[in-house]
Amino acid sequence: MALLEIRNLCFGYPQHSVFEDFDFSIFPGETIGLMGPNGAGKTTLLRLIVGLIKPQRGEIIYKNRICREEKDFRFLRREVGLVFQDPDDQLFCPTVAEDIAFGPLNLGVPREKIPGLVKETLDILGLSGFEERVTYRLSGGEKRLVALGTVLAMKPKVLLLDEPTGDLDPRNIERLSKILNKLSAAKVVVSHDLSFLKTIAEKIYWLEDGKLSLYYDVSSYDSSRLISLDRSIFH
Amino acid sequence: MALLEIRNLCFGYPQHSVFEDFDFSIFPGETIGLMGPNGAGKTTLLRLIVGLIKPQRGEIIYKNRICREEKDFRFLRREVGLVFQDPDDQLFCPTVAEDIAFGPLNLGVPREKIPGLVKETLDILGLSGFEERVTYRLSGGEKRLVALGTVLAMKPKVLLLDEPTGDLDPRNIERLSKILNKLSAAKVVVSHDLSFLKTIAEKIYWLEDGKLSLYYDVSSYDSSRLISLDRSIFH
Amino acid sequence: MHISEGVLSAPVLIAGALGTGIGTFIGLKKISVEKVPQIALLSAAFFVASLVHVPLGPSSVHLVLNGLVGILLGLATFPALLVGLFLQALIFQFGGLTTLGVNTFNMAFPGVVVYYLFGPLVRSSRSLIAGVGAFLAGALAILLSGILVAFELTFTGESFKAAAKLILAAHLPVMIIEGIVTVLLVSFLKKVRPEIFGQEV
Amino acid sequence: MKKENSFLKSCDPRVKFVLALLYAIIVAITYNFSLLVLASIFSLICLLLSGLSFFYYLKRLGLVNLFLVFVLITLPFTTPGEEVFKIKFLSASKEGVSLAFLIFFKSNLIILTTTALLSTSSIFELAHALHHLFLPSKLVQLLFFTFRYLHVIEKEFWRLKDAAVVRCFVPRTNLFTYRTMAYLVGSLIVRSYDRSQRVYEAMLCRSFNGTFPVYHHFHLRKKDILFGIFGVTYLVAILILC
Ligand SMILES: Nc1ncnc2c1ncn2[C@@H]1O[C@H](COP(=O)(O)OP(=O)(O)OP(=O)(O)O)[C@@H](O)[C@H]1O
Ligand SMILES: Nc1ncnc2c1ncn2[C@@H]1O[C@H](COP(=O)(O)OP(=O)(O)OP(=O)(O)O)[C@@H](O)[C@H]1O
Ligand SMILES: [Mg+2]
Ligand SMILES: [Mg+2]
Repeated sequence: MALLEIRNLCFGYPQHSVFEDFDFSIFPGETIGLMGPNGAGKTTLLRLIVGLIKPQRGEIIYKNRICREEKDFRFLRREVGLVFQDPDDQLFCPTVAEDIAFGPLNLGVPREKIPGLVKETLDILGLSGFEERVTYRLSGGEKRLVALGTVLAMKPKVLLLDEPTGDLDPRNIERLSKILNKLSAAKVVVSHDLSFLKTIAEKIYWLEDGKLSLYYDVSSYDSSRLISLDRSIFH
Repeated sequence: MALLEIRNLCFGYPQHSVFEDFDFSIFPGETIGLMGPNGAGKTTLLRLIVGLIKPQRGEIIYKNRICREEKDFRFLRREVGLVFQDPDDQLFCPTVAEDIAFGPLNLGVPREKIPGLVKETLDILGLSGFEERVTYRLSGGEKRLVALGTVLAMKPKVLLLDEPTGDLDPRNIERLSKILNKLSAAKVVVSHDLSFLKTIAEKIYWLEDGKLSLYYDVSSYDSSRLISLDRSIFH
Repeated sequence: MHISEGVLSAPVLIAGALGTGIGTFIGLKKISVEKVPQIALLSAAFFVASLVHVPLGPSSVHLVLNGLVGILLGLATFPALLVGLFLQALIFQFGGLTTLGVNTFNMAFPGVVVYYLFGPLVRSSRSLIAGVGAFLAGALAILLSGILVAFELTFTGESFKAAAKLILAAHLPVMIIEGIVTVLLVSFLKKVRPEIFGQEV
Repeated sequence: MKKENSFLKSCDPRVKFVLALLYAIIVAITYNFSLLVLASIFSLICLLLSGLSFFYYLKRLGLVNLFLVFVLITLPFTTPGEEVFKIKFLSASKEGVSLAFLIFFKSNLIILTTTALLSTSSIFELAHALHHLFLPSKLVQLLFFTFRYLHVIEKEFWRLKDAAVVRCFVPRTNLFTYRTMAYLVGSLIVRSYDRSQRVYEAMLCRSFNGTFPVYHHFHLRKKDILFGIFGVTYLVAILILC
């Protein structure tokens, strides 16, 4: 049974429709890649899922609960974490430890458990000992990992990542994909980088004109087909 | 003879050395790609070239003129254009036309020639008719192209681009590489995207630990070597 | 709090415009050309921050932060706030053209006062002293603004006295919150980007 | 982007600004009802010429701020004079009620008219007009930059706020909330500060030498001049007559 499901979703900005009768679902533990041209609505979709913007019609169903009002989404956000495109948007606390503790504190995790949780999260990211570093002065790659950590600390069941490879160099991309592969949460990863998505996702979808089409499926992998697709996006 | 040359450059931020005895040169019309891990100093290098930060030692030589003081760099900046990573930093005027006109007006281009120049620049970018659009309401891809246009309008002899593909989708990247290939200026392009660099650059360098090494050379193209390099960055 | 159009008498409006004019003139002299983007961006940031609603019991108040603006910008506070308030008048109809002088003065003058009184304290390297300085700067700037508004109303006419008292009273809780938020903000900025305080404008 | 579908939208912003200022001053300082009635004729003409919808004005008036409310509810009770009604032991005077009404009337007239005159130009055009009206160029530059980056910074702020919301932040009256707010605003300030340095560098890279070049120039047309003369004459006339 789907963990998170979107049914008949309709959404548009004033004078500009983005989704019409859009359907989507994700199962526990599954990783889905999402590609598509600029302005296709990938970021919009992730923001709709966590209820930062509300659909004009249609349903977002998490664990069989239809989410409509802000209070439904508050429940959903405890278990569905969104990592923003720009880590600077996500990291607003002075130190790494405070930033990672922010989510768990909001969830009501007791204060004495926080330092352990922060340490555990940093260990997963390979950033042990970063607790007291000033977030703002971290390097681009470190910021991205910490941004992921702020969400991981909330132990999400579903992780939504918006272009996590941004300005990362190949080494940092590989590091990120290793971390992501270790996580058991279901994931939706938006990226323009096909080779990165292939290292983490079981299925990659293409979003365009408000429609989703399967672009690559690890279970029915057919290299000749993939190469032709690879090319086609450069024409 | 080199158009722009860097000799024995030494530069460091407080408590952190970036370049030591660094050399680099670019010839008229040449396009150089520059890759390297996060924090290697790619952005720092471009900022050094246009004199936004001054080296602790060493020389930046443009057209045989050694640039040391601000007034030397003023001369250099008339012909060496830097396109920033974030287009919002670069587009500070209200409308597209004003933004593109800003540089030429500073260079003393006569007023009656400006509208023609703006139009010509927009035509090159495939953005004809965008004159009166408000810059902050453009889409991400359009912003990037206009940011490039603001520098192109100054008819630079050397163009420095800092991660121009940012969050662009494959289609926009292709559009950008077509535009760049049409330009006759020498170019230094910083990017993490090897396949993009291959479409525009004759030589691709790898910058790490303050050292530059040749990474890919179109004239001595050897596919087996490239593939092994390609792989190596994923390990 | 922005005074609306059509309330104050002509002498008060003229005095406010004069005060702001002089402050802006001096402030602009202190801003070199390369500082213009910096003042403008900070002014925009404070504009956005002033739209932030901070919960206070069942209701909410919005931040003013003229104390912190004063501490950061010194005399440049006048032009920075003048521009911000002019935009607020055009975009939201808060305040207006005739009250622009008075409203700017009410916010900027306390900012400058606080800059001279507590600037050195806030810039101190000892966090306790900086904290106390920041609280006083944030709170006092609001108190002074409130007193100026009340004074201007009373000067306009005796019958405005009750409104003046009410408005002054409304400033008191804001004062406490501004004090607290200014302390937290100063400690954040000192940790993250101490250079911001290094600049003398 | 410029829709010149009404007289005021195509009118020279310099003329509009001068008229708006003159109008606001005259109405603000008067206590004379008949002058206000004559002034409202001018307002009506502006509203009709503006081409803005009725709802647009309604929204603007809806923003009448807390300040006016404070003044309006106290004035009837604090102005001495003939009693008209009484709430418990507070008695409202006729003079007080009429003063409150006068202020309400003045305030709204000014809001409506300045909206009609100024909202029909973009803020960039107005800033440009101010440049021609002999405001110091540094102040105009400040206005330009502030407005240009207002949107960037506002979006930045909403994204930061979203980041807090996504991590289950719910504002309440407690220190944790105030601290979070301070962090959000602090992040905004730091980022604006750093951006200002990049923007200045971008200007340098485009050979900025201290003076901002002006791209567009306004052209006063006959109808702008006529409108300006009509407006000034009318406003001065009612000021002298009343
Ligand atoms: N706040 C907004 N108001 C109006 N339109 C918006 C807003 N945000 C996005 N849009 C528009 O909605 C469309 C979808 O935007 P979205 O950011 O979701 O695209 P995206 O797929 O994430 O693109 P990218 O690859 O560039 O990140 C775009 O056309 C965009 O211009
Ligand atoms: N203003 C600064 N003050 C101190 N250190 C800095 C400053 N700017 C950059 N650095 C440091 O200098 C090094 C080089 O930074 P630079 O931005 O040039 O790297 P980069 O190669 O452009 O990296 P990326 O691929 O992430 O853009 C980094 O370690 C960075 O942390
Ligand atoms: Mg997006
Ligand atoms: Mg860089």
